[in-house]
Amino acid sequence: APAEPALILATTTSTQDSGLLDVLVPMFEQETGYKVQTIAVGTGAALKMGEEGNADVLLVHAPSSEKALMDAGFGKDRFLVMHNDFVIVGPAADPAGIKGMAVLEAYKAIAAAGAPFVTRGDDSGTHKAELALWKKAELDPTTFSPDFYISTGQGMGASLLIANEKGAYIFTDRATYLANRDNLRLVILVEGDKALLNVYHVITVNPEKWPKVNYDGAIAFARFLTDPETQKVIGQFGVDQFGQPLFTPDADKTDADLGL
Amino acid sequence: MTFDRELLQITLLSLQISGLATGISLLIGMPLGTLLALGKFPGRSILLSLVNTGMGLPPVVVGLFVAMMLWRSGPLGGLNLIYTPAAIVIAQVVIALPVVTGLTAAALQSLNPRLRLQLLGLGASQFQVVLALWREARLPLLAALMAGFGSVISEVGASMMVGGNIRYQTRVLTTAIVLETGKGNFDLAIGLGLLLLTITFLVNWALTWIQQRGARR
Amino acid sequence: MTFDRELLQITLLSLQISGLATGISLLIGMPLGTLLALGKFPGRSILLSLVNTGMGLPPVVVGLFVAMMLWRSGPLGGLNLIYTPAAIVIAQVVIALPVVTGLTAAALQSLNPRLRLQLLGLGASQFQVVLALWREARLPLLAALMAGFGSVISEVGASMMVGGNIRYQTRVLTTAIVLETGKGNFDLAIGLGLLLLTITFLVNWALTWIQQRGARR
Amino acid sequence: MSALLEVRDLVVRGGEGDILRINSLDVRPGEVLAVIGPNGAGKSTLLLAMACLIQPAEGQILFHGQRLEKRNSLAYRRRLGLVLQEPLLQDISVADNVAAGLRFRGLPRAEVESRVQVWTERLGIAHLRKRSVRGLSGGEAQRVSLARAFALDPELLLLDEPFSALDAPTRSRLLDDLQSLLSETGLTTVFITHDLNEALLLGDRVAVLLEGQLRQVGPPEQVFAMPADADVAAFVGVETVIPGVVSESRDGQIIVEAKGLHLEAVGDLQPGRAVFFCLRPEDVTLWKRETGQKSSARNRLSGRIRRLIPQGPLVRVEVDCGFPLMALITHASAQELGLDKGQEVVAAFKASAVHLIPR
Amino acid sequence: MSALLEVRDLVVRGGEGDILRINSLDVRPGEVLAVIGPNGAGKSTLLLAMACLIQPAEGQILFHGQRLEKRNSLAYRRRLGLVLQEPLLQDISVADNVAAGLRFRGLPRAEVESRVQVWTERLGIAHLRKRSVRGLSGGEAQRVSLARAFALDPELLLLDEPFSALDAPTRSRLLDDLQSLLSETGLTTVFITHDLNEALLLGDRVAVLLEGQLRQVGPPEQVFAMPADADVAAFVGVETVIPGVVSESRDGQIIVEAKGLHLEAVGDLQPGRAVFFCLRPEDVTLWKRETGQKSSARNRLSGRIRRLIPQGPLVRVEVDCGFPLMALITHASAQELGLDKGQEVVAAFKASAVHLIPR
Ligand SMILES: Nc1ncnc2c1ncn2[C@@H]1O[C@H](COP(=O)(O)OP(=O)(O)OP(=O)(O)O)[C@@H](O)[C@H]1O
Ligand SMILES: Nc1ncnc2c1ncn2[C@@H]1O[C@H](COP(=O)(O)OP(=O)(O)OP(=O)(O)O)[C@@H](O)[C@H]1O
Ligand SMILES: [Mg+2]
Ligand SMILES: [Mg+2]
Repeated sequence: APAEPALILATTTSTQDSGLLDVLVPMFEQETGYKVQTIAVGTGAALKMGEEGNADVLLVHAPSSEKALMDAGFGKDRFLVMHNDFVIVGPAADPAGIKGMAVLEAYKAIAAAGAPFVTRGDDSGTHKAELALWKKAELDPTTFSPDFYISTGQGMGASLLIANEKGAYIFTDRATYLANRDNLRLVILVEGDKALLNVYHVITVNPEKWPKVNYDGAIAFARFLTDPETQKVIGQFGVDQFGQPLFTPDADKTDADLGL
Repeated sequence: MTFDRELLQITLLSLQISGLATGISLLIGMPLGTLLALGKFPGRSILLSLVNTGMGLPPVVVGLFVAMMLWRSGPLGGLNLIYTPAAIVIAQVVIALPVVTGLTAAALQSLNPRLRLQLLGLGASQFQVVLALWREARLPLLAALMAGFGSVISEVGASMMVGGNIRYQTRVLTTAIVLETGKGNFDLAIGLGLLLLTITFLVNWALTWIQQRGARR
Repeated sequence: MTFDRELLQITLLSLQISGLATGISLLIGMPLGTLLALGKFPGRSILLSLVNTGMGLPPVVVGLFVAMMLWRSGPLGGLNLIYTPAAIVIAQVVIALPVVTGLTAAALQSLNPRLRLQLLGLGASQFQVVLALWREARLPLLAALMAGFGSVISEVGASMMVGGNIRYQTRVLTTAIVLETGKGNFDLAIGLGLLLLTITFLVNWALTWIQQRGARR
Repeated sequence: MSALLEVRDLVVRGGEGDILRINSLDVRPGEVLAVIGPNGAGKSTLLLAMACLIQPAEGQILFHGQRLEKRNSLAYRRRLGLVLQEPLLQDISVADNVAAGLRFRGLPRAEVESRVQVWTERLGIAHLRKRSVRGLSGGEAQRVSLARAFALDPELLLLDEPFSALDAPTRSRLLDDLQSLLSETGLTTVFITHDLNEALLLGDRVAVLLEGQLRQVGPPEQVFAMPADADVAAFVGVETVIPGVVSESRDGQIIVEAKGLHLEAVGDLQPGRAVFFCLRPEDVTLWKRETGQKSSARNRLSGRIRRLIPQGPLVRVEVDCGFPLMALITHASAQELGLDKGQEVVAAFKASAVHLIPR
Repeated sequence: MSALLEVRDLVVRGGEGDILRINSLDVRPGEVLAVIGPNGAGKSTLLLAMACLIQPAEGQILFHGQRLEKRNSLAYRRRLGLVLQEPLLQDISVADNVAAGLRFRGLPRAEVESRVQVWTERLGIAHLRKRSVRGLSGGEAQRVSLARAFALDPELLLLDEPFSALDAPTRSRLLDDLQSLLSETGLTTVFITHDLNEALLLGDRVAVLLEGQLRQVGPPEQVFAMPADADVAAFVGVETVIPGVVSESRDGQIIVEAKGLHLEAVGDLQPGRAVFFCLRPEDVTLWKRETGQKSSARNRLSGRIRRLIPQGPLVRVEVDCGFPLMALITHASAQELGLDKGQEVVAAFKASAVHLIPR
């Protein structure tokens, strides 16, 4: 067993809620003897924990914020792990008529129709991805009426429920949507666009900044995630339950391959 | 809205919701607690246990339960209350009610039981007796009030669940704190926490002042 | 571990943590509340307000604050307590302490103040007086105990924050409920909630039984 | 139905056994019924039952011939003035305490205030009106409790040892006051006391309660001079109670043999009848041994003084005449006779002063 | 230092003014000091101060010459037996209440049990030992409170109206008991009472407290026969108190002019001196108007009977002789004389029975 077995993994609620970590973490522990403490928090909080050395390794999905963290020198290594994709879901009645549209067209149609749209508003990876698309569509959501642009400040699952109740459109990751599908009457309206990739990276916290961090464990975990065996497991995860995989393994690709 | 105005709006909403919830809990809980303390009926003891259990109702469970009632798919979906301040008030009443009821019962049970006989002997109706006993137990009843208010103003699980933490509509101080914590804005979160505590302190300071003016020393 | 064994482990951990936190809160809060009720010193009234404010400490704020202390970057990071059951106990003590202290003070203040003089006159030391007064106020003190236990067993914000909801290590009933809610497993969440309530009920039923055996009726 | 309040077949249970068991007790309009009895006899319990404040296990209470039930109990309680044994005051000002019952009845403000004024003055607590009841002395608290009941101008007063904490002058002044108030207004009163003097002074009739049972009810003279049984006798203070047997009886003249002595008494019991021979200490005269003086007293017993117990202006003297005989005489007489412990004296008492209780 | 307990320059404040202000009061070893005074005089407050249970604003209490302070107060309190006016029992069983003080002292279990047994029996509450204190009658509660203090075998007993709720037979039995206990053990006692008889009976000395101030301390005879001032006189029951002026004085013989009458008294006050003329009702003899009989009484006043107030075996008679004069006579005399309201009588009293208080 390693000299310092305790390893703190800060990740986002969406990875935990999908159940993927419940599969991967025990594998890693068995292989290496590390004890992983998985802390599921908001993306912002996870990055902050890395920045302050309160976590050893991060598994997050907010590429632009991740880059800022790396540039500031708080992160040491950063590897691409996997991706899934974002979709726009909404009521089956589809009042703005966006079904099958490209994502930017769909945004414009929703704004034009003034149909209710739920946003997480919590600076999470998903929220940031959604905002980036508004920007690309040359719309400024801060100018929208709060009755139409509903900011929940909550996690994906809760926000989906609110959208469901309000009959609103919402930008979500596919995994969480699938996990909650039984409780929802929302259907997928926009999907498959290249702009809708949700990319996860693993980042080790820089021991030069924070001598107390367990770098050996962190790098071991990063290697484990990008190991071909593990990648195969990731590729199979969710098939049993949803009939389709929830994530696509990406360790053999580069950011550029995914358009980042 | 500017940040300051939004903060003010959130703060006022928190006070309104928790104040209203506490008020309703008092309105129901004090008579109920009185009945449990003074009444004689079968099942009284079980009821008291249930009420005391209620003091430990987890807000998330309450939130989930109330939400399931109020969702469109739920039995009360037709009322369209989910994700409104009213929904938060309902959930908070469920949380504060057992606290107020249980502490009211404990407060009245520690009065001299013969005082009640003396009051009846002075010609008090049952209602007048209750009022007089409340007056007599005003010290522990104020503690019950403060515990009830404290339990709702600080509660987050239920507010989140049934209110939805929707900006400008149902975002209250505690849910804002959770949001900022999730964003990693720990300083802002702590700042909001201090604001919340200051408000609670001011409310309690006023109540404690009333309470201690009437303390037996 | 099978699901049943995991559930058992989570339940036992919840009870251990909340029991310990309640115990520590009683150990500190009862003497403190007694001092506030019976002592005469400057600032007593302000202290009482502070304690009563503490009844409304939002668990999330407590959790955040304790986490900031215990994180590696915090002043107590060297203790390596973050994300351990001990950390949850610490946070829960912060939450339950004001409840126990405030309700203890209220309970003792509603005793006849001359009883204390009579006890002293019987040759009781200050310590013996306090024990006798606690015995006398056992009814409202049990209510304080139940309110304290209820506030921690049901609390989730702080447990989540400082415990991390780590499977097999710091996952307790309330954090498991939040997790299942997040996963959309509402039925399981409600089931866990009912389990939690059943446990709280059994604890309170035992306490209420003791309490009512001693009720003045 | 001439009785104002009737107690019928009342049984109150508590703990292991019966606290109270009363077949029949009437309170007549306008009378003062004094209830006496030792501690724990059930006097306070009786009062609570009369006030309709405890649920008896059996039996009923009638007021003006109407059975008291839940339905009419409030109306009944509003015609009562009740003073419990312990002055249970509310934790508010003295004036508010005195006003409490009046406010319960919804009386107009001015009326409440004037009655509070009158009664706090009458009970000497006017200067305390604005004070909180905390810190009141025992007597002050009792006065508040009395003022609170009197202010109600009730039809029936129920008083449980109302003067026990009052100082002597106030007590006698209040007793006088109460006496004139009662005779003026014809207010019906049930009055519990452990002070036999108070019972004698105020009571039109006296009820003796022993161990939860009514042993005797009657005019005070009768109860005090002719106790119905030995227990009542012992309680009301006929302090010499000796068992004996009637040995002769002729023309209302009786000789009782007791402790080897032949004692004369008045009555018509048959010889052979076992009796208690009862004597009140104030009916016993003491003479110096050497005095040859004659007197009309039929019984003359020699004895030796065992104890002298001063009691106000009087001295209680215990004489050993084969049995302990108590005599109550004035200080002046004691001095004149030069009485002292161990001294031989003659105790004399008239046959008519003896009370025989069959046993 | 011969005093066991000394009170020096004591001032206790409360509310607006001083509750108690005592320059000096000593309790001598082995004595019984009876404290009397009207309601609200400060008796209970004095007792609390003596027990070191309230912090006086000024002054100090010394025990065996040692000043009582926080440091030694526990040791002192463990030598006390304290009975407060209200029996404040703990909400536990009767036996546990009686045992409380013994347990505080850490006495061995067997010792505690035997003392509880002894004292519950002595106070007639042995049958209640296992009962909770709830539902105890007033007198039962007071007995528990007494047993609790007596069981401690204290060096100093502080009793605040300890017998107020007891029934007459128990009270007199306990008084007798206490008297013999005290004389056996030489236990020092401070005893508050509102019953002047109790003060007379038990007190070696009597202290009179009025409005927070000590007005007189002395042997009971002295206090009752020669009150230091008019207030004390009124309180201790010298019921006739009339203002007058000394008109003549020769060889210890004094004539006082009061209400137009010339009354004889004994003393050496100068003519012209204003006095209160005080007379105890038991020193007044009543005669039928027509009786020509001579007597040794120097003062003879004619008057008309205004009231007859029965008081136990005695009757208090109020005679209007230009001022109200009280006489206390036996029932027998009243009957013999056929006294009745409105009747003319002669009231006689000896010059030596008059007590003059300069004003
Ligand atoms: N709940 C109860 N359980 C058992 N015994 C009780 C209960 N309530 C009252 N008693 C008993 O009933 C008896 C009568 O009580 P009550 O108060 O009527 O006496 P009392 O005649 O007023 O005596 P006192 O002169 O001492 O006031 C007492 O012996 C008391 O202990
Ligand atoms: N905290 C207080 N504030 C104001 N006055 C007080 C306070 N405490 C006591 N007093 C007053 O002090 C006086 C003395 O009270 P204390 O109890 O000593 O009287 P007491 O002589 O024992 O009378 P009683 O015969 O009625 O028992 C009373 O008039 C009482 O009202
Ligand atoms: Mg009684
Ligand atoms: Mg007193």
